[in-house]
Amino acid sequence: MSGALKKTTGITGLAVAQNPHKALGVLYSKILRTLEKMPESAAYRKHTEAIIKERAAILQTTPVVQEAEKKINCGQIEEVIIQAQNELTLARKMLTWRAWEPLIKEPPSNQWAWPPAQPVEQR
Amino acid sequence: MAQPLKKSLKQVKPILSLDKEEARKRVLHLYKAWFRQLPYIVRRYDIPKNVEQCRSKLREEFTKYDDIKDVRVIDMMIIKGQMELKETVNVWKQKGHIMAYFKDTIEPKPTDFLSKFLTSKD
Amino acid sequence: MLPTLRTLGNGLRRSAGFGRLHTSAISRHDALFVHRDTPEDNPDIPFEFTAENQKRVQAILAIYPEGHKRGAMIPLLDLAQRQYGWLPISAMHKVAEILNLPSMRVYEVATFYTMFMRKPTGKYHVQICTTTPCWLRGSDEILEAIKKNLNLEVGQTSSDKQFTLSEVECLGACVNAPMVQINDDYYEDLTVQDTNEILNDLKAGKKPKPGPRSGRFAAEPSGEPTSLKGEPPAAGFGVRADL
Amino acid sequence: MSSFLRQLIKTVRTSTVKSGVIANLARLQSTEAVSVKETRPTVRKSDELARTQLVDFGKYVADCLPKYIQKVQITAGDELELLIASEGVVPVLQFLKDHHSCQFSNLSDIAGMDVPCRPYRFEVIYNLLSVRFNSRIRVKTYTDELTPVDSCNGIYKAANWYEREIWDMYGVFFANHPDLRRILTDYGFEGHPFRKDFPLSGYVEVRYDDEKKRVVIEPLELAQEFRKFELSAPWEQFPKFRNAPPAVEEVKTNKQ
Amino acid sequence: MLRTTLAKVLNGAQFSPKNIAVITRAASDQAAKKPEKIEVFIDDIPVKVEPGTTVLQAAAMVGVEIPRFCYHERLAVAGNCRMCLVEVEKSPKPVAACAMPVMKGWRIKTDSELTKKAREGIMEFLLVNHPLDCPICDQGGECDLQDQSMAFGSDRSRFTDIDHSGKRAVEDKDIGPLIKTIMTRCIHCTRCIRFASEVAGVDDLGTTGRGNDMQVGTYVEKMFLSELSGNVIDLCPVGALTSKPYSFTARPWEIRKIDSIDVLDAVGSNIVVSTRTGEVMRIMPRVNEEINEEWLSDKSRFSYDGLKRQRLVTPMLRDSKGELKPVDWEVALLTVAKQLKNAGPSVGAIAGGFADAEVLVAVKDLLNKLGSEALCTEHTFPLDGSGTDLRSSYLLNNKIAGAEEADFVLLIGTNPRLEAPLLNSRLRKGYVHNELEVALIGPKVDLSYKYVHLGDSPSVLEQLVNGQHQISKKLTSAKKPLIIIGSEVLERPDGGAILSAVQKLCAATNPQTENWKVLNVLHKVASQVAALDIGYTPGVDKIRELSPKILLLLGADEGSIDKSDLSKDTFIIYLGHHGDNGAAVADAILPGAAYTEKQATYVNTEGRAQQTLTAVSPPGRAREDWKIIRALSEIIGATLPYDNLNEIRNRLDEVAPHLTRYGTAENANFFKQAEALSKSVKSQIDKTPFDVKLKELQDYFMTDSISRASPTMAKCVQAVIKQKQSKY
Repeated sequence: MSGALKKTTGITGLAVAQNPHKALGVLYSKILRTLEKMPESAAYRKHTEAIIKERAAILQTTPVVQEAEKKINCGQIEEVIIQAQNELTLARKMLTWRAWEPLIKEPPSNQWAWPPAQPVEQR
Repeated sequence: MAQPLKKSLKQVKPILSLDKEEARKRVLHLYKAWFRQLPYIVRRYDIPKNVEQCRSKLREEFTKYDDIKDVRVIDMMIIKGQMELKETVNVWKQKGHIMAYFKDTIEPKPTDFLSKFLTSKD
Repeated sequence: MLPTLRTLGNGLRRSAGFGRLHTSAISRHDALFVHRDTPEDNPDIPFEFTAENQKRVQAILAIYPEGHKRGAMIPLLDLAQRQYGWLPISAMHKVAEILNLPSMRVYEVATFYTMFMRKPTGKYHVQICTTTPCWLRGSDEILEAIKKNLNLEVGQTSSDKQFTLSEVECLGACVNAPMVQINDDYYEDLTVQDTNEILNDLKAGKKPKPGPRSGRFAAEPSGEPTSLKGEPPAAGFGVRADL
Repeated sequence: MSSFLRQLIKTVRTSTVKSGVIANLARLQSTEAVSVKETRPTVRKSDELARTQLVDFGKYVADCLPKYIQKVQITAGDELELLIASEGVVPVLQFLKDHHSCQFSNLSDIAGMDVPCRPYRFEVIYNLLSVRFNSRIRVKTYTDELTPVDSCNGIYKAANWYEREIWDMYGVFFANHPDLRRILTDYGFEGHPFRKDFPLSGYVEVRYDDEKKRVVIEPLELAQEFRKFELSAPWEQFPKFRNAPPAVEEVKTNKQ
Repeated sequence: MLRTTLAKVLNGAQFSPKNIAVITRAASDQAAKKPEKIEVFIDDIPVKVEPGTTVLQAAAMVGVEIPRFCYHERLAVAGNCRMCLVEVEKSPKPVAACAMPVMKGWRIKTDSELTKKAREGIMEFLLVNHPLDCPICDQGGECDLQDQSMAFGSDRSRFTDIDHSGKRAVEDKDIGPLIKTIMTRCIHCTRCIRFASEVAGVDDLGTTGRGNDMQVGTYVEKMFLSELSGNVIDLCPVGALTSKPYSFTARPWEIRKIDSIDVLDAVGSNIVVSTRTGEVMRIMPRVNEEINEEWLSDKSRFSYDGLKRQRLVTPMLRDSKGELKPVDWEVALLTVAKQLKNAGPSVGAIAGGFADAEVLVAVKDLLNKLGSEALCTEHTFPLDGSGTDLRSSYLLNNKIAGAEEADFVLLIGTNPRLEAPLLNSRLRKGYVHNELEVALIGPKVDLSYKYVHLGDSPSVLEQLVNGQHQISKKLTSAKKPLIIIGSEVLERPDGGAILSAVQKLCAATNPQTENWKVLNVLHKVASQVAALDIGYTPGVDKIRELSPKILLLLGADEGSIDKSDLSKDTFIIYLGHHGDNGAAVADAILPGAAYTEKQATYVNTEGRAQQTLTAVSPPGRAREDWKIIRALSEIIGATLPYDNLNEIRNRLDEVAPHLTRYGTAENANFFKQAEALSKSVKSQIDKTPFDVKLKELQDYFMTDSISRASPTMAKCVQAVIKQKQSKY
């Protein structure tokens, strides 16, 4: 495997992944499973599923790590793994936040007005 | 203004305490914490006050705000009080900071007309 | 005129390298627009209209209706200038006094018009036109001739107070270019020789005959007429038949 | 020259004030205004491509987090801003940090702002940088003196001191902050100096007392006149003739 | 001259811009009769206006301001700066808004491309010859040219004169010690010229030359000296005319502006005091249509440097050697209190011209507590007849603004031009725009307009009262007659008889307007009306009679009383702010505050209460006047019942409620009763001719302790004298 030839990622604290395909496969399926718990209509689910599935497809079709990196075009494979890990934690948190729900709170009127609206005297 | 009415009805996010009672407990807790630390503070900072004087000052500082009823305001003051306690106990402060509570160098402003007239223009 | 053009030309040439876009005209006026007391011109020198001119003053004032007497200012200033040869400050004061106006109002008018001479001027005021038509017809030579003859530069007055030379813009006699105006008279169609003749006559106290020097009577074509030779056509000439 | 500059600043300021009044109108016109090609050399040229990308990205984030994002806007032509409720600080920042197409891994700054006339007087502003996509985003939320904002220390370690600074300067309380205490002011200092109602001169002055051999803190007494500049010009009555482009353009999100 | 032309225009051509150019009250009266308004559209906003309204005025009605340099509301329209060019639909060229009357249905576009381009072009032309010396220009920061070039000018320059050969340069003129000229900066708006000839009535400024060489100036070496000359500084839209005393001292953005009231004459002009770091930097007028419009007299504007000189900064006591020695407040107050206690009720007070209502009432209360009634003002006023009991007999009843409406004015023993320059400017306005006729009894003076001089003999007045004078008919037939009597003639021993004669004369007139008040008294000092309102006795005769053991001088510096008038052991206390005549004779000096240093009430000659505000703090150990009295009262043991300004204002309110109704002039009534009372006056008018102190301009500048201490005012006097010797 070409990964064996790679000595370092050049990034401090980021070790060379031994079996990136497998690691990613696991992560991606975990992400997908988490996403499935969200409603179909959630934009986050749709967008993330699209990204994950695209990357998973690339990985499946390209066994060579360098080529997969090129196709994914999002840094080294080790970084892609980190991204997937991040996405997984995010997806799990999103589930608890239920972030697809409608707006939790409307801003008070004029809260975002710039220049600030002067308060109207009420007596 | 219609604002105060609205505010009283508004659901607000609590800071620490959920109700008055809890806030009261926290205040007492903070007071006790300060009270216990006073002897050490007096010793460590080498201030020209004895523990008794410090205690009355402590009491004064707390009773100064005894008309505050809003739980969140009380919470905010507790937070600041705790921070202050920490600064004091850890000796991050210096003697001057502790003595600032006593305001011993501040001369009271004249209140009657004549002494005001003689000391300053306004 | 020409010097101005020349400076402009120089300016353009100089500035070409800098890519200069524009600049205001360089102020080179020969007149000062503030008054300076001089021995010849100060408010202590008395000015009074002569008895004859007093009558003229009354006649001039009579033209203007009550309340609009200030309209007489220019004629009165002109009268004063004719009487005195030029317009001293005391003459302006006199006019202001006659018209019952603040003297500033008279100063304003007197400084506005270039034909009010606020500096001592010679008996003969030689004004040479150097505007384009005269220039094309050789006013430069005429000017040179006058300078040489009178030994004066433009703007100067001869020491005997006889002649003042000034360069002026178009005097409206372009058909008879080049020309000079000496006091009220136009001398037109000049050559260098004519110019010298006129000036010498004046010096000798004679008054040369004003008008064209080329033998023309006025502004008619020199020699034969070249156009409009036939009879003028009758009424209806060139009108559409159906009208 | 300085006066000119000052007036210029003033000019810009007032123009925004007026444009705000007709904000709706300005927004409608803004598409037109952008389509006119800017030829003036003194004006920063707008990059249409970058702008559309930002607009798209704003819509994308608003799509993904409909629960928290109140408003998306572009300021100064090419800066994307997300305006959120204070409850959404952690989710939004977490999303922006961890999502595949965001990766704003760097918190460059947290700023505070005090606008006393608003119902929630403070704004907390997070400036994020995505190294991966070479892009910046700004997240703004609001709070008041008593409403705690969730600390984002768990997401960005950089937030620790920034939040301490805002606590110190504005008195905005950050819930779940591991070490919330003063960072700039002196121990025992009372008040939050960046609040608009805090006087520029402060309330107390500090000096060394030779008699007491210590530093004493006393109420402020200015020996000199406090310098104040008056910058209004008599021609401020001509706001109509200032035609600066609107500072803020709202991005329409799907839910609207 | 000016008058006839303008009058013609006013009566004649309706569409001439000049008939609405100057705001006169008469014009507004006429407007009511005018028919049909015409509708025009300013930026598509419809507005109905009177025929003859200019485009600029119509635009102002809908809140659209059009930039301008030469146009000024109070001056005739010149239309020469072209900055107000606007586009009018279907007009081939842009139109000068200030001079063009609107026509029916015009659509005016004040921010179209054409308008903007026109403005940019004008700005560029103006700036071609304007020096780039804004950093060293005193106008910088409050300059119309600067502001408008920011707002309307182009954002870049095509002027690339790197070798500095091109800009026009004009030599500076010396037009006196008040106005600094840098004529190169002039943009030829001619505002100063129009002001000088229309308002000031001094036709010394004009334009000379033409075209690029045109310059504004005096042509001859002459100074522009007038009692109103300082106003051209405010009018100048650029830095061509700036204040000489203020030059290079402060920048407009670093100064603080405090609204206040001028007290150097009895007009009570509204002013803005500009201060920086506890120092008065300059004084400028504040618009008040009722009093000073937007003008200010030179003494009020420039004598502020007198506030920094000759000041009393510490209490002083005369020691055994007869020298004044500075002491502490404690010592001074104790000494004075001891004297007061010993004296018992034998105490008197004389109020000078700068005493404010607060100190007047405090002194009155104190002396009354001590059992004394000897409260006098320095300037006397007849007590017989209606005397000072009825306000109508000592006020300028018809108000200052009312003066311009009059059609006949009889001035008696006054020179309003120097005693109240802003009242005189109203009279001149009436004269120029309103066919006002003026007659004067008194010395012949230059009033800046024509008037009938009736001689200075009091017999003229008697003839008038009897209706035998040639001008009597005019007076009785006038629709709006005014009689303005100077306070100075009333100070004569026969003042009572004069006042009574004038009251009779007033009763003989037939004003056609309701509430028209014929009798008007013009005071010379700011404190007089308040003092009379509070109940001071005018004149110092009472003090002479009583010869009290203690005499309190409230800034009484005019030398109305001498040491020889008093008994030898009289202890004189001087309470005031300047080391002038009063302080010289005093045994104890208590330093008070000048009008810029206290919040105090003054009542002007119309009876209008106004208050000054504290712009700077009193120098050294000086204190606010009423506080000194209050402190003194406490030490004597007769504590006055007020500790702060509010409390003393309440006391003022008790004494005379109108004293605290700031800004409004309380109308005086009881003219009939006053006249009836005046009939009781039996004394005869003296034969001595009427006289006024201020006859010529050099008398005007130094009249009181502040202006006497002012070096600028001294320079003005010298300048006037120098000008007198000049041939022009």
